[in-house]
Amino acid sequence: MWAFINKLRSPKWFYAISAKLQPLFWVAATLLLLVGTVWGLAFAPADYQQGNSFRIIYVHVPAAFLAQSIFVSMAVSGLVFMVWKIKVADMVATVMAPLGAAMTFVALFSGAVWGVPTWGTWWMWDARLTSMLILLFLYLGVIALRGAFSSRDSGSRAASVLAMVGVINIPIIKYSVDWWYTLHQPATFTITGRAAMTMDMWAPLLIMVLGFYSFFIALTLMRTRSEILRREANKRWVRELAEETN
Amino acid sequence: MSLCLQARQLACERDDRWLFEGLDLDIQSGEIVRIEGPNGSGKTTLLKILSGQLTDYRGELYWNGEPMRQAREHFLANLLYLGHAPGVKAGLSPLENLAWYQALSGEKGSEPAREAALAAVGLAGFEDVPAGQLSAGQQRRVALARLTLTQRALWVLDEPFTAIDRQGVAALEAQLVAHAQSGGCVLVTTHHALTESPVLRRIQLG
Amino acid sequence: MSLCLQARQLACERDDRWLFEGLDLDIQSGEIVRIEGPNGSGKTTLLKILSGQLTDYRGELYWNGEPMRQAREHFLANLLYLGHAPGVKAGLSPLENLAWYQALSGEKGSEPAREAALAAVGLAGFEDVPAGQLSAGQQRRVALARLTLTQRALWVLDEPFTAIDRQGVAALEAQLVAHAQSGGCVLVTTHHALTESPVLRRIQLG
Amino acid sequence: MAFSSLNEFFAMGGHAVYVWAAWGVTALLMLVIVWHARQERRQLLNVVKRRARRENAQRNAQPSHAQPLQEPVNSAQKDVHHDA
Amino acid sequence: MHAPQGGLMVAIKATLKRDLTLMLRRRGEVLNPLVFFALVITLFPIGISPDPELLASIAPGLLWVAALLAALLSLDSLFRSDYDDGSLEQLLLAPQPLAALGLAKVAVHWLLTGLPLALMAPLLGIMLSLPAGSYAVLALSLALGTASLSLIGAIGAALTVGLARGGVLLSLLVLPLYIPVLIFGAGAVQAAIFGEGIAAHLAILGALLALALMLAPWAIAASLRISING
Amino acid sequence: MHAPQGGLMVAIKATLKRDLTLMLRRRGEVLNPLVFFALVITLFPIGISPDPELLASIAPGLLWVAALLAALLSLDSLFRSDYDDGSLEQLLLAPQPLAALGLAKVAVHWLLTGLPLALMAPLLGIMLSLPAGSYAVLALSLALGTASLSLIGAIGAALTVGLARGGVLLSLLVLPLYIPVLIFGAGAVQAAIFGEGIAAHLAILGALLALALMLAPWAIAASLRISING
Ligand code: HEM
Ligand SMILES: Nc1ncnc2c1ncn2[C@@H]1O[C@H](COP(=O)(O)OP(=O)(O)OP(=O)(O)O)[C@@H](O)[C@H]1O
Ligand SMILES: Nc1ncnc2c1ncn2[C@@H]1O[C@H](COP(=O)(O)OP(=O)(O)OP(=O)(O)O)[C@@H](O)[C@H]1O
Ligand SMILES: [Mg+2]
Ligand SMILES: [Mg+2]
Repeated sequence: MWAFINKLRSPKWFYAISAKLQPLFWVAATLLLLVGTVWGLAFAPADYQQGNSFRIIYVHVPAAFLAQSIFVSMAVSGLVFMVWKIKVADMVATVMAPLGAAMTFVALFSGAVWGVPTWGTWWMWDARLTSMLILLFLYLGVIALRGAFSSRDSGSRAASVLAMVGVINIPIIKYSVDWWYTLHQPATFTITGRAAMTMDMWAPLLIMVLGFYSFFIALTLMRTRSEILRREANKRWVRELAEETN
Repeated sequence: MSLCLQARQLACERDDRWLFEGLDLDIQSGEIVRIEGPNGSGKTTLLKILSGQLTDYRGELYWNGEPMRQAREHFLANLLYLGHAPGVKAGLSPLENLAWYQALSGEKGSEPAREAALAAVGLAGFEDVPAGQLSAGQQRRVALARLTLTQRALWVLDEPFTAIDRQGVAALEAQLVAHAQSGGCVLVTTHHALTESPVLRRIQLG
Repeated sequence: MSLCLQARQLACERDDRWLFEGLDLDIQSGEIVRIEGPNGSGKTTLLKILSGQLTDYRGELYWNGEPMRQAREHFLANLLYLGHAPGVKAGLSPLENLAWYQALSGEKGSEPAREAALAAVGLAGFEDVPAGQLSAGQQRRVALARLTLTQRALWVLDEPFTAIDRQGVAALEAQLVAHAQSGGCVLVTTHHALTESPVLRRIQLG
Repeated sequence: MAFSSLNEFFAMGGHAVYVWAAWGVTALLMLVIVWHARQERRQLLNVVKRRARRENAQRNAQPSHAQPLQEPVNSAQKDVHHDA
Repeated sequence: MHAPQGGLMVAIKATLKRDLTLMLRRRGEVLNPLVFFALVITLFPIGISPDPELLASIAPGLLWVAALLAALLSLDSLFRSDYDDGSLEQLLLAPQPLAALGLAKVAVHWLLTGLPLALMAPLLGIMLSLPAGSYAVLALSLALGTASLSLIGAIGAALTVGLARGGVLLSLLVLPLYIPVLIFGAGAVQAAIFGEGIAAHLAILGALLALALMLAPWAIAASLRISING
Repeated sequence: MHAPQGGLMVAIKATLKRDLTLMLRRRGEVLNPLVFFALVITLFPIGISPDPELLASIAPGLLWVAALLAALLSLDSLFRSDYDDGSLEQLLLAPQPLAALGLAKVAVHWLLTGLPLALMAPLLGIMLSLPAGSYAVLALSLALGTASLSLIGAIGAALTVGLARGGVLLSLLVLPLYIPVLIFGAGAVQAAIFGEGIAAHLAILGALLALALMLAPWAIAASLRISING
């Protein structure tokens, strides 16, 4: 365990190991997303209530899952960075934030679009929708705070603190929003309270979820490598690497 | 009293440029160490690192032989730092400013002592004027009154002579020498010419 | 070119205390006038009054014989004022800072001229670094580059040597003398010792 | 296959606007993200290479010791940094 | 010896460019008022009630008040950083009419705050179930109105720039002056919802803007001089 | 050579006294959030509609949102002036636990902002025709809630103190974190209006405050250290 942490301290080691892992995840992501897309769009049966608009689920749910997972990963990376001073952890957190915000946006957008045929409105102040919107603001806050510092080190540490404070608050926000909604009116639409899905509908969803996660890992590896290049540009090993690739 | 601040293999990088690298420092009781160098050579940065405000550096710091991490509390109890900004609250009078600084180190202090310290820096008569209405030099003198008032062994002073008039500079210089001779130590940057003294040592940056 | 700034019976009161009273001043082409006095004697206040920033005073100001009210526009076109704060925008690069100052006086200026001015104050290589990331002395040097860049006859400089290193001080002093000798005039406060020169005149406050 | 013809597939049982809008935006965004990541990597590699080449040249010109760099690398970095 | 030069256009252009550069360099700055706007709009349903009908009935007012607050808060920094680093002193000593240079700064502020707020408002209108047919009027009234707000607010910003904590004092000075703009702005949107004519409202907003454009620059210049004297 | 001294109580007391003196010396400062609160509450009837019934139904939410915004805006200056004049550096270098000194500053902020807001809210409630019987709950929920708001907000203030234009960024950072407090605070008032039990709401507000009291001081101290670092 300690040996592993010590290895993580070295961006060079991460650069090398991620070079091997990255293609694996890109292949997995491409395959899963392709299969999931074809299956979900063309082969899964239409929903007996919602008809074909139901196919939005295959982008909506994976994006919503990812949006939440990424914030937690970001906070964990921030903690690792603050406690063990592992720079790679901070680089990972840096590159994850925009992807997390993008996934939150996708979940919001696809949900809003889906709302029109099912609920007859783009938006309603439902508990889950509201907490997703707040998650988007938390992401924007972390990104803006990091960018606002002129010293990279300070920006990193500030963003880590904010991500950790935010992640403590996410369950509180979720809980309070649930409570608030049920306070005022009974749940008109519950997202979960529907008949269990058939296998035909469920399998492509699982595949899409796995595909999104692979995509997330692959992209994070790739952009972390870029971030390493950016931050270590004047290290000897980077220069040697540049000369090799010449 | 005897104390010592050591730095080993200190290095600091800004904008892909090493301000200093492999710097070894030993600062002992009885010394005035003057950091020299042209503008932008990293004097302020070095002082901030040594006083524990910047953490973005490489190398090790030791206080009386202990690593700084463990000795930090003890180190802070002995440190008096004056930076580019004087740390004088514009809305408070010089007396109130000093009272807060004394309390920060856990002492209550006494009003006459504070008045005496202000008189010593030439601010007699300005004790109760809001500091914001003092001139640039007078504001810095309020900060300098802390040197007389609080008993700290290690003084870290970044350009303490800024905006101080000629008599003030001479008096302050004498105070630094006296502090060193009574066993304290002083770390100072300034572009003023200081008079030679056996306790003065120079370190060149840049 | 020949110009003259006159003050007649200037008086300024702060906190029931006269900083100066009945002050008569004549500043002519070819002169460096140094305002002297201990901290809090009113040097900054005098410079601000003379450059038209403070209006809370008694007495009269004349520019080339005309009362200042009427001559203000012409006066401003010939004035270069540098105060305690350098007026350098932290978010802009030194080049961009200078470009704005040039444009303020209605000239477009040219990039090579600005680069040359920066090089002259020792900032070659820092042209594109955000000014906020420069050291205290380097930021003041950006402001001082305006002396080379903009052609103004009357320089009013409040402690221009603050934070400037030794070589910098010598160069700046030479520049002031050169400006006076070529027919400009300089009004300056500083606690630094200036080398004697036939063009240097002193005015004592406080 | 849930659709009997291509037209039917595109029509999505009357919900075409919604389904294709949601999927389209998602796909577009993911493609842009990938494109940006590749672009970023290529640009950074270029910067590193250019810098190495320049330093080599300098080292050859004055073998004593390499000059500290004050290069536009910084601003280029900043620009890339805040995208996305 | 220099005679006063023309070159006013050069100075104005350079000031516009400088302020735009400064704001755009920190991309966050431009987004901040927008995000604040969105956040405040989110607070209302949470604090009041998520009921779409109730929200729709109060949406025009909420949107206008929130946009007004967003514009107001961004004002504090209009002259402050210039004051802190001494650039404002230099601006005042420039041989150019101060009113014109001040106007250039206000123009940049509106371009990067008021206009984006106006463009974003319809989106938030959807979230508050604002009735259809009033979206264009919402954006238009905000675009016109925020220009007046920037001009009036800049007077307050200039007056408070020398004070340590201008923020809340600024609100106090400026909010009462904002009320006419708010009345006709929110009124325009409500008129559009009820299908009444909106021309009168928009005409009055335009007249307010014209008045502000004529008078505010002089007030701004005078206030800046007072603050520097300070 | 000095060993670290105790005297923490001396330092805390002196910090409390200093901050109180500073705030009270400019009497305006203490009034500013109150006036902002009152002004925002006046804007709503103007922007929305003067109908008392409509206003009464949205009053708890409006009052809570406006108080929250007033508290938020006053936060920006919590550490800023200390940062600007170098006192913050000195606070960090004091041989005392920074978390405790930070907490003292937050306490003063609440005492001079949150508490007066809570006391003033019932008055504004009358203007919005808030139903009788909920006034005490309004004040109590605000007093409890604003304490959490001050603590959470201070983290944001500490994070942004070194940045040129912290103001709006600060809102972005802390408003999302304020939402639970808003929900339970406004909820308590609404429950009181509908005659439901309010104990649960107030208990949760108390729990949030306890959590904030435990965690926020450390986060504030860490954030201040980061900000000083540049
Ligand atoms: C802007 C609007 C919407 C947002 C922000 C949103 C948000 C979310 C979130 C955050 C999740 C993940 C929940 C979890 O992690 O357990 C989710 C899941 C889901 N959403 Fe949405 N949603 C929106 C609209 C809709 C609409 C209109 C529908 C269809 C009627 C829908 C159907 C679903 C379903 C079926 C799931 C998966 C079930 C589950 O895992 O609980 N959503 N949504
Ligand atoms: N805004 C103000 N309000 C009231 N009094 C002031 C104000 N500014 C300065 N003073 C007073 O005026 C006197 C002169 O101040 P000034 O800044 O002109 O001094 P100075 O000669 O420039 O000093 P230094 O050498 O320290 O810069 C000081 O004693 C100060 O108390
Ligand atoms: N926050 C910062 N971010 C990036 N670079 C910085 C920062 N602060 C300082 N620097 C750089 O570090 C170098 C040294 O700055 P420092 O302030 O230590 O110089 P100094 O020796 O104190 O100079 P002076 O004599 O002008 O006070 C400068 O060249 C500056 O560009
Ligand atoms: Mg320095
Ligand atoms: Mg002065």
